[in-house]
Amino acid sequence: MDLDALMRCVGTTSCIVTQLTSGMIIGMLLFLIASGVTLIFGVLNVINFAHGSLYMIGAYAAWTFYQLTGSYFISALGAAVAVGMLGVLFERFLMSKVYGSNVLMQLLVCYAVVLISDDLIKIIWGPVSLSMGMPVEFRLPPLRFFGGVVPPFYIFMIVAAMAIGLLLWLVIARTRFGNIVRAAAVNGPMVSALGIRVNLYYAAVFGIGSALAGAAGALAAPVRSLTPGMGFSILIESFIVTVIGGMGSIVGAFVASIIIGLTRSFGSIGFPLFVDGVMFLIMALVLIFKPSGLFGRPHNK
Amino acid sequence: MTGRWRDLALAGAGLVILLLVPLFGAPPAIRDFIMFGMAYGLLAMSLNLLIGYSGLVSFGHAMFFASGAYAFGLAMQSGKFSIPAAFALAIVFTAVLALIVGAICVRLNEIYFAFLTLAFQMLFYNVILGWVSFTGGDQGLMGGIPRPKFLGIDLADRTQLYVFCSVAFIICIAILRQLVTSPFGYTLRLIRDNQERAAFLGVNVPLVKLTCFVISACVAGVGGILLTLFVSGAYPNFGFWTTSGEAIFMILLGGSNVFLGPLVGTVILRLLNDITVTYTSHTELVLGIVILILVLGLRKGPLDLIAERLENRRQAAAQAVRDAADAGAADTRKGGS
Amino acid sequence: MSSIDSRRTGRRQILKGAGALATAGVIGMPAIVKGQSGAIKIGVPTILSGRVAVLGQTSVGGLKVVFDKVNETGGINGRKIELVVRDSKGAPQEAAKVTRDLINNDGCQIIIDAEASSGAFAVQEVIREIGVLCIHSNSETSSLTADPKLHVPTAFRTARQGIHDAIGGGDYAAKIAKAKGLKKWATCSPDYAYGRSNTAEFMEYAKHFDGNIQVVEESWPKLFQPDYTEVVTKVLNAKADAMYSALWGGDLVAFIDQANLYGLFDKQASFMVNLGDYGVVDQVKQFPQGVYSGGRYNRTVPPTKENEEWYQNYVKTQKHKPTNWSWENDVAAQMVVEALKKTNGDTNGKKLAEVIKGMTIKTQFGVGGSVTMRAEDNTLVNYIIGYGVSLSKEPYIADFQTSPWEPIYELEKQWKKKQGYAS
Amino acid sequence: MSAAEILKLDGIDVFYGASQILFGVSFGVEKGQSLALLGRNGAGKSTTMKAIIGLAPPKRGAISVHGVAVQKFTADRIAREGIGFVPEDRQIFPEHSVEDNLKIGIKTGVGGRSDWTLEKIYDVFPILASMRTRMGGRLSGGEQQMLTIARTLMGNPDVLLLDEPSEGLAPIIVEKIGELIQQLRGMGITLIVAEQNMHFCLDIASHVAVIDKGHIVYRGSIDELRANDDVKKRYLAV
Repeated sequence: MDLDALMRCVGTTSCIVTQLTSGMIIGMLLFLIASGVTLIFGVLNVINFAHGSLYMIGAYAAWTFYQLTGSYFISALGAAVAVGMLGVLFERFLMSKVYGSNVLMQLLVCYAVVLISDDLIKIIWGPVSLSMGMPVEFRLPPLRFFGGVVPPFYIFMIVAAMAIGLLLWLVIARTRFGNIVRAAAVNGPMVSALGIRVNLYYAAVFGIGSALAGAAGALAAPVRSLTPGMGFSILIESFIVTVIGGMGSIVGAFVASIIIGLTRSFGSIGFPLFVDGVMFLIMALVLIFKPSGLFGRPHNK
Repeated sequence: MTGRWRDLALAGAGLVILLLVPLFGAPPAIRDFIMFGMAYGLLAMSLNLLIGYSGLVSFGHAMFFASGAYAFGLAMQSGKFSIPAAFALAIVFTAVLALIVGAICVRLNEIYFAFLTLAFQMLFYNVILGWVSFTGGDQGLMGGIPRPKFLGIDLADRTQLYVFCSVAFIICIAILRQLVTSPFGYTLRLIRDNQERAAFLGVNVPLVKLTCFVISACVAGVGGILLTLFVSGAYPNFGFWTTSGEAIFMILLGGSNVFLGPLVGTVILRLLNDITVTYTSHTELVLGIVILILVLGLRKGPLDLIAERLENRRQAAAQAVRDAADAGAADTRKGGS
Repeated sequence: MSSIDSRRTGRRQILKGAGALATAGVIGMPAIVKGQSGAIKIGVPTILSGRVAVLGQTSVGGLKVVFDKVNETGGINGRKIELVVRDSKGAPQEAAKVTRDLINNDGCQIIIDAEASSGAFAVQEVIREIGVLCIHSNSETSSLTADPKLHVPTAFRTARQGIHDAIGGGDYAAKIAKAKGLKKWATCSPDYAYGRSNTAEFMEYAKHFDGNIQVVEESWPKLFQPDYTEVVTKVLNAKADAMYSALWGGDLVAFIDQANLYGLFDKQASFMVNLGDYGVVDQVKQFPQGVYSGGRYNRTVPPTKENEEWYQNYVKTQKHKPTNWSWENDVAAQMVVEALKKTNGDTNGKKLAEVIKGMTIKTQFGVGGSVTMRAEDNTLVNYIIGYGVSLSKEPYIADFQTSPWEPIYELEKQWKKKQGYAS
Repeated sequence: MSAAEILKLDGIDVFYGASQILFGVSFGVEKGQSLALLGRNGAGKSTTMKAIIGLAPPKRGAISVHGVAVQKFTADRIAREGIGFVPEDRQIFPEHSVEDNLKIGIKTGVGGRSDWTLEKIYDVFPILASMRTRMGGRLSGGEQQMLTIARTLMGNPDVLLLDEPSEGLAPIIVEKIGELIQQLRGMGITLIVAEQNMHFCLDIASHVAVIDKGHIVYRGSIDELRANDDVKKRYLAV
């Protein structure tokens, strides 16, 4: 415990700015992944335990596209689309077979997919960790605000994640597609009985959720090392976020991501050894006092 | 012979079979396999008391596996306890831990229960990792677990250890069996199938759930103790969420509706693991594909499938009888109108 | 969840379960292979899956280079050496189980333990019980062989030992610190046993050699933590003169990539013990210039013909670049081969241990071309330790300074006393 | 029977799990007809309706719409063949506004027909027009029933299945719903109404089928039923 250090940090603007942005960086990437988990859960009522693998595949795909095209933006887009399509296949051929069966069956299918994709990554890209490196566009000196330091790429990352989140929210809240998706989340058979190909919507939602994970992977690729199994820790954190925010709530995922991001950034100064513990503690407290999460509706099933 | 005595007799027979294994000169590798399987088997069997019999899907069961292992290992390393005393101490510690965690968790339903147990497990795991001076952190309890003789039993001897593990294992299985066939077991299933109805019938649902949770945790703790004795150490990943995950897979691979299903699942998973590890370096790929085939092909544990087939056949026969009676009734009805 | 009423699970199901159990056990158990006079089997528990699969891959590479050569030239007294490699997936209890199986089931007579530290401690306990020859080739945690309580007569270590690196590194760091006036230090190391003990020992000896050094900030990212942003900014906020880091592998790559964004390496001197290893240097895209980089494995250290040939041969036969783990395993394999030659192929653990104790072999990885298995604690000594300055291009390291072993021996003795390992 | 039957069930058996609910159910409706499917609670009315729309697919037997065999189709495909389904217990989307509920139902009918628009719906259901932004969950039972019917009409069905439209509603509302159904019938929509309440159907149905324990036990015109006290007493508890 080093609460003095925390107080000292809170006393200087430079430290506050730096840690705030670093919290946002951690949080926004987490938000992209968690929003996919929460979207898929909200609509399909399945927990995609393989979401971390989609993130990993997104990062590797972006790496490969970057090697081929040399353009980061094309690579990121390509990775998101590719992982989105992979998600559709995953949903159609595997997950849709276990809809309605108990959560443990879904868990098992996802676990199998996690194992298979980890090994395939190892076979295709090798066991040695890879790194994409900073795209040329972002090889700029860090910016300074009020004495704090913020790298340009991270600004791009935060803005991109927020923009994607906003777009997702608009699509879900304001379009016919979103209208139907929200209806399918409540009562899929009824939507189907109205003549709507609800399976396509399920697949699309899974695809979008996967694309979000792919995009997160692509955004992470320039700054994180790519290894088989890299989706592991991010999966657990995105679950913490999903649970705290409320299963099915995109707004909740956003808020919870920021909470976790700030816990990590300020916690690393104030209580570096208990950061993980504190995250789980927050999760446990939320579950104890408001099981449906900060923004979730009670889940009746 | 009543059901209870029959079960006890079967447990005795099981023990005899287990004890015959080394007598018939089975190689140490088979003995090792069985001991490893017994430790994980207890983890899976006890978890199924929650999942299969009570409908409590816990993602955090490995916490008690680890608490048994660590409490026992630390007690032995302190040098102040005999093996039976440390054994008892570990179980009591696990029970107290389960009582606290369970009291908080059992109020929640379904997925929230699962996530809360997961959160507690990760807290516990982080304590083990972080409290380096006490638990050895990520390197686990180093230097081996001392096994002083007690009552003339020397657990440093592999055969005696095997016998000891077999006895502990069979006792735990027998206890679980008694439990699920007792009125308490019926209450558990009543809660699993319809919680409201159980409450309406005057069952103190949280109390029954908590009792079940604690008992199940203790059995998992024994599993942890056996593993500690086997590998002569305790490691943080005993309590990591992947271990809980593995236990769940064992249950599903075997079947959750047949009493010994999780045990069969344990054997399947261990065999899958051992065989793939022996013949390929791509264990994950092979294991993943096998799981997919099992889940999407069979859609349930093999033992559940067998049990269900039998049940269906029985019902079909009964249905045929009913159909015949119905046909007769319909004929009379037609004549009447 | 419930599809059938469990009341029906009667005796039949139980019997069926037991039957299935028994059958599965018998069919599935791979055939038992007795140790025969054919090949000499060497079991290798290691990590082949997950995030550190590269550890297993490059360890096995180091072993193969040696054993393939021995087999090509007729083996040991005509007997070939056969490697049996098993994946423990990084779980210590699996490592213990796998090691037992390798010995009991596959008939391996020797174990080369290429596990990471926690696995190595588990393997050590198995060896204590069974008593075959075991060489720990990857675990650097000092206590494994330094702590007499953990001592197992037939277990040895060819991996680096943390305390050696710390003394050599501390000496080097102190010299630089004195020259450049680096007083305020920050540390950034992975939060697990290796990271903690390594960092504590390094800073202890840096302070020992330069009394002006003080640690003003410590950060402990989790092992395999994906994001180091908060750690980087924390170090940045500390405004230290220098930083020490024991991060390694992919973690180090990610840390450097993320630290570059903040220009961390321009703001302070940095000492990174695990930087100069292939696998790291190849992956970091903007490799920092001028960082003080510890010696792991580099084709130019030592800059001899043997080393370059070894490197070329390794890449050619194994299709990947060697790492620090490769040379540690290469030495383990050579020691085993030498010992087997001396025992005439007898694989008895005690006999092999007797000849390995104190054995010196010729290798370019040693200072002056040889390394020795110190008899008193079964630990490898006289291997090359040192620091250099990183270059952003091949050979990635310049000005490599090899630490002399005399002060290391001296300080190691004191350290052992302080730890209660020696009187 | 006659080739003009727009919807035809031919000997369908439906199971829920291992238990059989429908036993060889057969009947049909011609274009413009309105058929009341009468039976006691639990007789199999709802299951029949669900079987038609594909939510409870039959294990044996055939269902045809416009002569197309649909018994293997999914619900959405059957809906697109021209079947509109109004479920019992009014499954509106509670957190969608009235208008959003209606919009989800938008679909062209068979042959690209789009007779029903939002304007027309609001014309026929003025009460919905006045609460178009209100959340579905905040409507009264009768309003929800209207909304469900309107939502299904948005899909321009050829045959409208109404499952227990009068269930759980106050008599005065039931009367209103009855009038509405009359109005729809006047527009020439083919109807199947599943009901326990025979009196509710007397005014709106032209034909009737009576179901009991999963078997069709009576078929005829509504006038024939009126005259058949035996059937009424035995199966309809009148």
